[in-house]
Amino acid sequence: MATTVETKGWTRNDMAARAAKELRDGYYVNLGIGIPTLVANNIPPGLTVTLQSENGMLGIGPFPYDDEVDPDLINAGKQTVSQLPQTSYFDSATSFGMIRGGHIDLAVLGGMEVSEDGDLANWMVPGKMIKGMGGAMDLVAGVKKIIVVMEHVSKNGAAKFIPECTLPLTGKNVVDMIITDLAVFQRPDHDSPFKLIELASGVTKEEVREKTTANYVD
Amino acid sequence: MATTVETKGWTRNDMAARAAKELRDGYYVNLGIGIPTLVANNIPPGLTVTLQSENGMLGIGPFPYDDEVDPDLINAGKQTVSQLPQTSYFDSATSFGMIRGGHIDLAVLGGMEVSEDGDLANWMVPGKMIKGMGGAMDLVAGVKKIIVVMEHVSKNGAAKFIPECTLPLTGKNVVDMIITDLAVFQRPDHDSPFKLIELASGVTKEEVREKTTANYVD
Amino acid sequence: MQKIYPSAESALDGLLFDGMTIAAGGFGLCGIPERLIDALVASGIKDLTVASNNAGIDNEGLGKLLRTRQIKKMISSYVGENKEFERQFLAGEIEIEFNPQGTLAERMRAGGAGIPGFYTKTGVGTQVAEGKEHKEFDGETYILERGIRADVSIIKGWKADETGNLMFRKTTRNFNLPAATCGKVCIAEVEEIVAAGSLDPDCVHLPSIFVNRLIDGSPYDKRIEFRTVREREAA
Amino acid sequence: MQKIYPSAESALDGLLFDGMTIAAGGFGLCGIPERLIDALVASGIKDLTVASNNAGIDNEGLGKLLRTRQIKKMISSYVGENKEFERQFLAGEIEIEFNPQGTLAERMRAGGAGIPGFYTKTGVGTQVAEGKEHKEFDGETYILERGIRADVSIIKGWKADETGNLMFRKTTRNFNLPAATCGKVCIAEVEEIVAAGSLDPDCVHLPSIFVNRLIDGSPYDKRIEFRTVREREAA
Repeated sequence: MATTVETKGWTRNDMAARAAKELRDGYYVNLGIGIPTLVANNIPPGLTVTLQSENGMLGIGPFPYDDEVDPDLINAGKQTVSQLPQTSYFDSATSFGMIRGGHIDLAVLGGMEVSEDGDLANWMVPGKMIKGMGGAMDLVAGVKKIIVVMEHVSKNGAAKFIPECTLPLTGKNVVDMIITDLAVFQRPDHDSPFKLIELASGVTKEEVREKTTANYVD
Repeated sequence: MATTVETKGWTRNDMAARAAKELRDGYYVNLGIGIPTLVANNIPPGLTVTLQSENGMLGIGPFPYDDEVDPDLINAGKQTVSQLPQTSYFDSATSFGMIRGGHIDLAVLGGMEVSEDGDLANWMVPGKMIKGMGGAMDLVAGVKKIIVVMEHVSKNGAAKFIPECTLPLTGKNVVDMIITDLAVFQRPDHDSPFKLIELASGVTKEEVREKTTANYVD
Repeated sequence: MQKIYPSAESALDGLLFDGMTIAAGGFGLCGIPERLIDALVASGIKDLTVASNNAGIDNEGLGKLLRTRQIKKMISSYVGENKEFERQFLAGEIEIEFNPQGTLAERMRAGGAGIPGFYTKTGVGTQVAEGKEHKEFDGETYILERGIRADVSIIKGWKADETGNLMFRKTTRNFNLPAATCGKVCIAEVEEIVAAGSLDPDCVHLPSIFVNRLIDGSPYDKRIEFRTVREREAA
Repeated sequence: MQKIYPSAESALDGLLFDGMTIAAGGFGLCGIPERLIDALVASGIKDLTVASNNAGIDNEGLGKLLRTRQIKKMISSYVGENKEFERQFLAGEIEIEFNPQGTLAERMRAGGAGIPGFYTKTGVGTQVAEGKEHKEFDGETYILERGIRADVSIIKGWKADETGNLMFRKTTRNFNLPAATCGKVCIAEVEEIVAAGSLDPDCVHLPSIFVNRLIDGSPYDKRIEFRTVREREAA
């Protein structure tokens, strides 16, 4: 997907591509459902990156060909996937041992809200049917670096990078980087404030400031 | 080994054979070093009993033939052993998960002292070089039934089934049955006193009473 | 000692009682113990507490036990894609205890390994931590989570030998392995039972000690929740 | 990303410092990382804390690092059959923390799995429990044990593929697997490095994520601590 000249900001794939720039050679990575999944299509050439699926697989391959679909081989989103030469399988307790134990280098997750202190809310909306947190709380608690990829504002135009989350948390003080359709925010550690480090095409600092209620450094 | 007519009490093999009478079909069993090891030679015919080795093996076979010795295949006593059709291998954390989790039906262990409350001491003597407890503390804490096999008195003639252990404990209130060269003591649960349930050949109740300082029921 | 039973019904015989706790393997519809779930439905047992990562989907997997209202409480990490569950939940007819997925897997493993409690960072500062003991280790805060012990575990394997040594295939290992260890009795259904000695002892995933009862549940018509494929490139 | 190093020395490069903690696999002399122990001896590093079930025997395994007095403290379950250890211990030259064998294995696994502490019944009422937190669960008393994290893990495998997926052979898996997971960096020596795709992905014991550096340490001349055999029956 190429952006058209009129489009301001990044497409979903642009956001995934921006997240993919954070990959390093040899990384073990967990990708959430939605935009994060698109990161897999944007791995820079020459890098060896191994994708983990928290149900119990390292080395996720692409979707299978129609005649190679295997019900015994799915990813954490319950989609059929394929196997690679470096693939290994294990049980869920071992899988979350990897995650909780800090062996995964990077996770890219979706978000509903991120607070200026790095809290993340992405699993439930009070009053709506609660489906459950799945592995999200384990990932944010255990993975070395957490990138949240989300639209900068909600469908109603409300800011999503805010002073304090209004929704129930997935994790407290866990986010390292935020990539939206408008900008990229980063912090070097969990005691520092987020800093605006990059603007999407055609987006100004002022526009970002206007659509963000969180405190951050320019 | 057959006992000669003059011999009073049980031989080491007799004691192991007596312990083997506690085996039931389908049992998973851990045998300690020394006399307990001899239990393996006394498994009643027709019973399927699977031996566990706490370093990470289920289904221990006999010692290997000379030309089949494999340095990668040892038991918890670091002796070379052989593999059976039902054998499986696993790591030590999984192995002690089996033990601690109560999946082993029976362990037969040696003992230096057993108290009338079922405390066991069998790992160290103060003032002597301490080699370590190995897996003994895990076994007595986790296995469903603990049989201690030991000589009734020490080399100096001192009682070993005593009111309270004088040596550092391996486990508190853990022993279910004691088999000595003179007698067998048992208790139905860990709140009950031990009961003398059997005498070795040629041994009298009075002799057992005389050589025991622990309180027990006749 | 015969572990092999002729059917799921016979393998459950003598183990069931109303209000019991069952740990079930599977992730989504991948590696679920279908035959044993069907037999639980047929048994009419009720007020079950079921620890399982998911609750099946409508009319598949644990969804069948939901439809018949045999489940009182679920301990799960994700219960989406299930209209009947949603209906019962919103009507207050079923209880749900949400566990983070890794916490649930570890709770099962811990229960099976004689560990009544362990500390984890997962969930600290969230609803999950409410009412749980907090403790600091090396300057970081963790919460205490409990091991789970089930009355019965039901799991699905690929191949087992006649002594109960079992292997899983690909991503079906998931919760089946930890669930197997945490049951007072574990019943496994598999696609094939082979002779002792047929499985490589270095490749056994679940040693026989963890499998108390075993059935051959074949043939299986495995369901797929989200069938995703790619196109072959033109030659 | 190249994990394969040409030698044990090169695989340790940049990781060593005096006073560091090392987790080592092996049980007795079965499955010990011999090449890496030799390289540690040659490195001259000192004041090591070593978590390992055993301490080797005289001049074999960790016994080599004892002889050169590079170890300050051992965390072990059994250190018998080792005269040099006995001498240093009685002379107060070395510290030893005895752990029950299962507690040690679980402490390594916990450290590797992000669990800073867990409760166990093992050791309750014994010296092992002294100074440790006691807690009741369902009417039974347990003690708190801590997860172990090591600066470096050294392990011995059988085969590994070039991406680091690793298999053990027979009873060599022992402490090698839990030790591998608890190191900030894990170095594995194996008997053979094979191409990616050569190992059955269902039979990998240690997924590549746990193996940071890899060497082919062959050929091995494996030692046996107690060679026990039986006679062939006469034909």
